[in-house]
Amino acid sequence: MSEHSQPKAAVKPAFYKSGIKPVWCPGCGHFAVLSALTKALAWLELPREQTALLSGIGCSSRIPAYTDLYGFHGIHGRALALGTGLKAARPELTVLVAGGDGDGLSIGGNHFIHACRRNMDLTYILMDNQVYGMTKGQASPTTDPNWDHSKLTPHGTHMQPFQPAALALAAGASFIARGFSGDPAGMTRLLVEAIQHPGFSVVQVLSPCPTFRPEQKGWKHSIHAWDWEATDDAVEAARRIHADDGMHTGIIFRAERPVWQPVRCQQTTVEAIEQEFVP
Amino acid sequence: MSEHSQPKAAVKPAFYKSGIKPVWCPGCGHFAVLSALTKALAWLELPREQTALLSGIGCSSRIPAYTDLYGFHGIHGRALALGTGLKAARPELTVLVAGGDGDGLSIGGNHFIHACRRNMDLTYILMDNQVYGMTKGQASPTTDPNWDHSKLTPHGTHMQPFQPAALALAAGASFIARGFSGDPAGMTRLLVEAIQHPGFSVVQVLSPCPTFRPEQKGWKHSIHAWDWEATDDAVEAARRIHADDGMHTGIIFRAERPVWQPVRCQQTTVEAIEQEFVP
Amino acid sequence: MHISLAITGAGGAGVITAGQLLLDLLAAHGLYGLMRRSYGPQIRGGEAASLLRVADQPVYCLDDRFQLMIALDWKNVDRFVDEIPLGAGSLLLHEESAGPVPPEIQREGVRALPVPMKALAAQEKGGRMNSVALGLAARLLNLQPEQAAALLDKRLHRKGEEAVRVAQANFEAGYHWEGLPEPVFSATPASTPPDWTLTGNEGCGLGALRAGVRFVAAYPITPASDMLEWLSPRIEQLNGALIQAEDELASINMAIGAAWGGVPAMTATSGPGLSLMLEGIGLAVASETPVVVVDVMRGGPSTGIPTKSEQADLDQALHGLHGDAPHLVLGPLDVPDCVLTTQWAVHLAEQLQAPAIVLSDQAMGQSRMLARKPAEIQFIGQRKRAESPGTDYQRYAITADGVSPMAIPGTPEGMYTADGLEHEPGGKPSSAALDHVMQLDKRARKLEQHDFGDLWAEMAGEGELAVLTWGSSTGAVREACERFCRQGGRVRMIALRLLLPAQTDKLAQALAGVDHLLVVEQSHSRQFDRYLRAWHALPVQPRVLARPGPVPFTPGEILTELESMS
Amino acid sequence: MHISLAITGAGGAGVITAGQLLLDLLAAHGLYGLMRRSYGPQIRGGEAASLLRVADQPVYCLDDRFQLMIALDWKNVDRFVDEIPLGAGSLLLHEESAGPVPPEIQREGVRALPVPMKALAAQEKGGRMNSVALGLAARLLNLQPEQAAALLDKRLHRKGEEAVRVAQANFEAGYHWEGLPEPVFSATPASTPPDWTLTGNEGCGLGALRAGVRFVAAYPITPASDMLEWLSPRIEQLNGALIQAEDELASINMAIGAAWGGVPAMTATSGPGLSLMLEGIGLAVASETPVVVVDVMRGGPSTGIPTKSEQADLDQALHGLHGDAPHLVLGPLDVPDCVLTTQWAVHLAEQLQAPAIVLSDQAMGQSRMLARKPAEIQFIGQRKRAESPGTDYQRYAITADGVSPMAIPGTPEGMYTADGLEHEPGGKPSSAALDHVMQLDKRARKLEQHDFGDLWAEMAGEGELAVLTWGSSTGAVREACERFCRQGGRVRMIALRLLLPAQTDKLAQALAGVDHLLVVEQSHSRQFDRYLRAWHALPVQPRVLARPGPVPFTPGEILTELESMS
Ligand SMILES: Cc1ncc(C[n+]2csc(CCOP(=O)(O)OP(=O)(O)O)c2C)c(N)n1
Ligand SMILES: Cc1ncc(C[n+]2csc(CCOP(=O)(O)OP(=O)(O)O)c2C)c(N)n1
Ligand code: SF4
Ligand code: SF4
Ligand SMILES: [Mg+2]
Ligand SMILES: [Mg+2]
Repeated sequence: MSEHSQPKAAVKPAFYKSGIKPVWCPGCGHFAVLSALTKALAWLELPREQTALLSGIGCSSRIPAYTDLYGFHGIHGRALALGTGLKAARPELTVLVAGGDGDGLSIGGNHFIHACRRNMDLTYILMDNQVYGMTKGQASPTTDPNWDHSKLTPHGTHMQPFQPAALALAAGASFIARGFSGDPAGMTRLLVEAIQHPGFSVVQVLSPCPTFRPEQKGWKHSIHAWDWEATDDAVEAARRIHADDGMHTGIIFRAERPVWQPVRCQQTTVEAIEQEFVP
Repeated sequence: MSEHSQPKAAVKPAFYKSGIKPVWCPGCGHFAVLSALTKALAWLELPREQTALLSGIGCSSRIPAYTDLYGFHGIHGRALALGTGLKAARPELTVLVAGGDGDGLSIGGNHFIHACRRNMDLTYILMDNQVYGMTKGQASPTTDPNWDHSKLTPHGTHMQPFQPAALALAAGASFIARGFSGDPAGMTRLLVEAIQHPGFSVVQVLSPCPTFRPEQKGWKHSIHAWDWEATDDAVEAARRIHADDGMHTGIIFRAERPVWQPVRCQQTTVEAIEQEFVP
Repeated sequence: MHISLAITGAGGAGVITAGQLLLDLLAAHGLYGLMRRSYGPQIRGGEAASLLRVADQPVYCLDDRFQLMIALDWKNVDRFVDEIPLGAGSLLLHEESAGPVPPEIQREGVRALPVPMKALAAQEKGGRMNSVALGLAARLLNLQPEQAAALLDKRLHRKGEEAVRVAQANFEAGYHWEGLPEPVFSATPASTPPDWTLTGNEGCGLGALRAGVRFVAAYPITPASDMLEWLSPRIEQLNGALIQAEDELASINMAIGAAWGGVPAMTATSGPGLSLMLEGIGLAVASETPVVVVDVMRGGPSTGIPTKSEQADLDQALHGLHGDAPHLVLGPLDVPDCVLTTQWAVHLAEQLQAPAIVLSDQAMGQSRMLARKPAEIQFIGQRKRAESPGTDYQRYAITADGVSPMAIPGTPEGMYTADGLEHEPGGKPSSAALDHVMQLDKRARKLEQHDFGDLWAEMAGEGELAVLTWGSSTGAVREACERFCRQGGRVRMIALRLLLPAQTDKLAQALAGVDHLLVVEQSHSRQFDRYLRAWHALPVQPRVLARPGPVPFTPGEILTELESMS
Repeated sequence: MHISLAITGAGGAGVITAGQLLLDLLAAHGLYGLMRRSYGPQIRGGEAASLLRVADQPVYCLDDRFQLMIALDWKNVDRFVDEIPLGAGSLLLHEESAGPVPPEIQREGVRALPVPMKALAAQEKGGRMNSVALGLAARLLNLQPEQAAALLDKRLHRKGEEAVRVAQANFEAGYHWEGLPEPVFSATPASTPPDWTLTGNEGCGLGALRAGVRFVAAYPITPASDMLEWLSPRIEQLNGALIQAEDELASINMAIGAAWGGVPAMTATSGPGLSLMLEGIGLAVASETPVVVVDVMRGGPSTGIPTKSEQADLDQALHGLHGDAPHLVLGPLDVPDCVLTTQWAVHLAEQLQAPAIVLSDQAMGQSRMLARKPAEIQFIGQRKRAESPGTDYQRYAITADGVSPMAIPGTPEGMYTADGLEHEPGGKPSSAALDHVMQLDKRARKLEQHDFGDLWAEMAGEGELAVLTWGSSTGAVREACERFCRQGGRVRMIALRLLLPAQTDKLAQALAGVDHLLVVEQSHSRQFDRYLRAWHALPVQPRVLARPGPVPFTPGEILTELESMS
């Protein structure tokens, strides 16, 4: 699959970028996510107007405006609900949803697990920097319990962080992967596979926040690719996630599960329904 | 542990009951949960005024008023947040939280996973009838995908139900058990152990709704106790939950994990803090 | 010509079924009727009451007194005392074996008549008292027993022949019970008989479908759930979809997502759910996405009284959003008006790219009425679309009418990012004062400058005395005004269907010359009165008849106010 | 005696630090000052501005014009044009190497003076322009360089000796730069100099602690986060706790849980979070649980303008709850008043067993002020407790003042179930009309009948002309009125601190005899004006000066209105 990282000649990644300059800090991992996403779109040659990118609130969630897709920068935590409604109403569109660890796992945690369970054909890009960047550096649900640099939790949170992959698996997602923004080629590959996967795909991207988590610059040394293929066995996936240090990248789990989409047909008319009101 | 089902002589379960007549339908499983809970309280000889029972909204969530504890019948889905605030402010109280599958896993799903992660010393009784009873019979997140008796989802949900145990495990709960309201003695035992466990205990109780799920009367035939001891190995627990048909009862997982409680001390005074404002 | 009757009984006694069958029977006789259901708090097996009114013309509210009550037992009947006012001359049939009339029920001048309903039912194996009660009622209302037989056959068909036979025999036993006095009503069919039977919740559902709503996301809540349950199997056959969401936060955002995708979308809820949707509705305001939220109000605050009616979510619907967030608020005036008002709301939301809140309530939503088919109105959501946007496309362009053409995903070249952050016309986030003011102006302007025509209110009558009301209180107000006029009084009735944007000039004009004003609303804190003060210029200080639920207003008490004011 | 100055620069240039140091320096000179921070949308590295006002008495608002601006560069400086009005005679010092003054900045009569700040800073290795700017400012304001040296030592101590030395040298270079004109201000210490420095957010935090709040649950949001960050390390040392919740739904419910447990509790948020808390606040109303919610308002609607100020959540705070849900709404009038008002809010919430919403805003919350220490007021939350309840204890007993003694978990015999469902006095759910009305009455009565004393408003002046305002607009209104009086005008100023329950009679009395009325508020849709109409009886039709954020009102523009009205 390594060819995924190289877009085909026909469409250039820049085609998917808007001219708007990101508000992101220099060195922010989110830049690389944006770039990998546009590469993946180019590789897939997705028509821009048939692709939608929806998000919540956070530095990460600013991403739609930096693409030249149909974008919706919604409210904090509700991006997956927006995306679910859009996909249900317009099944022919490619619907991508993006956001941060705070947006997706703190305030948005309920929609996250329910989206996993529903297993619609959506791709969710969880830009995980283990911090709330936009609100200037508080702990998120993926933050290390001992990180004590937030004034809000000056002794650290003392709580086990969520493993997004474990939650996604338990909640029923059918495609679960982890990428690293410092490995753009690998991330592009994952995004291509995630978008191609029929069903709900979760791609957790470790995307450093140099401003509030400068130590994440060290991630590039601790990241390593999994040396096994994606499994479709949930117990095996649980075993691997549990044994993992959270720093492995690659596809963790991929299974064929029924993809949900509302049942619909054109079988009646409003006039016919009105007949029911005749006593 | 079988002695748990027999309360000691000193305190009678009735001591923990209020005189209020439940609104529940005849045959509702929730009656047995109430009874098992009062038995467990009697066995533990918990002082009534030191015990609080908080809930959300649903038939199940009506339970506090039927006990003679300090009760709070809150709003739909937020019982665990109420309980978390109470426990953080009043750590010496025994804090129990109860609610239904709709309350706890649909609207309240986010608080559920976050309570698991936080691992405070709370006991959560999830009265699971795989339906919204109070609103007259809609599918819940634990409903079988093919149950098509709700007018709201007339073809069934076509979605994989949540396994509450799997979610709780992935989210970090330190005690996970499943009981059945048709087995009051077993349920009492589980509740005693859950309340005694330091940390967040989840007890999923299969509690039939004869009104909207009359077929659940058959549960008494399909229920079976696990033939193994509780494990403290998360991967092993995941394996068991995955292989399970959702009808096994017993303690699934029990582990020692750091119990969270806010750090506090009496080290300063408001007057001393005010000194900081002097320029 | 009208009469009111109530059938009460414990859970399982089937009084709601009996009431519904009676309504069907009225329809078969060319009569009008209204049936309100009243329940206790139990999910099943709690006491219940069918509150009916029968007339030879459409009736929109219950009456001051009940002329007839049929009590199948006395289980918790005291719960209904407030809702079933009996008076001198009222006839009270009660099950003989249930013991004497409880003191709470007994009133001066009520004629109590014990009836062996249980015994009569028991003449048939599997017999039921509710069919006997239906027979008693039919006889006392002078309805044809043959029609009833046919109806029971139609309605109970799927339960099998034997069930039909037993019900028919029970009906006959009641109908022909020799202890009955003379009929209390004589049924003359209306000249234009009812051709529809519907509830307000069905009406809202239908109005939405008529207007083109093809996406609904919602979370069950009393008393809105039955609207959703009505919609679900139907919308999917119209190539639409209804999603049961995980909560109301998801519901509103799913609806916004679908609407942004170009499909007219709706959600329905009640107070607690509306509270959870407010942040989402604000997003619809700022991103200019049309969406309709129907709030079927129940008793508040908080969880309140879920099964009972009140008009107390008005404050929240009007002013519940943070920031300056102009939006639409409408309220249907009666059961059939639910169709029109919801249809109009969808139409306006789509046309003005703004969220619309429709305030129905339990009294309207769960009442069934025999009515005339609501007129077909050509309100189909017509969104101003950017069909061929071009490279200089600006989603939030400043236009004269404030409405900017919207590019729907799929439209080539129209790509933009919708935003809840303040933005410049192109959609790019901006915190500049000028951009902020320009967008705030345009979002306010598109609502304020729109011409809403005549539908903003229902008006009737003339005179220097006026009554102002809204929503489901309209039925009783309307009837009170009619009675007042029949007595020779002069009164103007104004019932507002459109609450926001406030039609200040139109209301001022409608009130020109008024020197006495009565405001009627079902809330404790005078929410409607405060709305009128805040948004309108009333010519005089009004007298306010404000009362919380659950007891509905009756025409008589409003009439008394009118009389005292003139 | 006052002067306004701004220091602007790109991200990392340290203009906020320079402003803060300047404020410290003013304090050391016995001078008063106010500093407002203004940011661009970037998280880091965006342009920023310190907007300062210096005076010999407390100042609560920025001025009409800035006499001095120091621009370290021109990066996106156009973003601040609205916020830094320069005028004839203003002095503009700008970095020489950054190029000519951009046209957006240049105004008639502005004296622009290029300064080689970069070069001056570079005289020291690791030197920084912001220290040079501080030196320039100190010189122009006639401040003592020795004080500055001591201050830099104190503030930069933890960065090491070398850093202190470099900063001091940079300061000196600026201070002694020979191109500087004569000082524009001469510093005479105030007779009662400031003894406190605080921001509004700190003030709210302190007020809460003073009143006994020992539990906070909250979710970060701009511009409330820094209140929480101030509270967290302090409350835990007072044996209290602050929990970072998973969202605002959890925050408010956690706070209610803690408060129900007997511990005075609070949460803080901004508009989007308040929207999510409304259902929970309604639960506090119905269950009669005291809880305080501080809303630090920002630009709306929806996500709006998170870093900028506006007074547009008023509607929501007043009327955002479903059902009839009486509660308290208060608004501090300026930075130090945040202490008093929050303390009072906690006190009232506890005393009246009701939720209180405190409306602060970004302008107040994030401004730092040199002030007098706010008076100690003995408002400690005193809840009416049921100490020995007895077996006939009724949690929601109907009492004369509407307040029912509350049994706190742990109290023997006091066990009851708090409920958001309507209930009878014992707490048992009830849907009876009478129980509903009794509880609605008592919950309204306890607020309406309470004697709130004199704190409900700040009043000054007299005359037939009056100005009504609230919240952070008060600063500019107060100053405008002072100027107007100095010019010989007569005006009454009334700034409401307590918005709900509305003090209708008191305001009517305060306005007695007024024949011209000006209403000043920072919202687009005239929310305060509508509140006044809805809840009060104004003697005259007011003129309304309503404008959305983010540009604050200046005393001058209000003065102009006053002049035109008299
Ligand atoms: C309802 C609501 N609550 C809080 C906020 C404030 N807020 C904005 S972004 C954010 C967290 C962002 O963190 P994350 O999603 O991890 O994104 P990042 O900035 O780290 O990329 C918060 C709490 C908000 N906008 N809305
Ligand atoms: C915010 C809000 N939304 C919806 C409701 C309506 N509601 C009440 S109970 C309930 C579901 C109850 O189901 P569950 O928790 O499974 O309890 P059960 O009745 O089955 O015991 C719902 C949807 C509500 N009260 N509040
Ligand atoms: S704060 Fe962190 S996450 Fe946000 S833009 Fe800066 S580096 Fe990126
Ligand atoms: S509806 Fe179901 S859950 Fe509710 S009380 Fe009846 S049987 Fe129990
Ligand atoms: Mg993050
Ligand atoms: Mg349930």
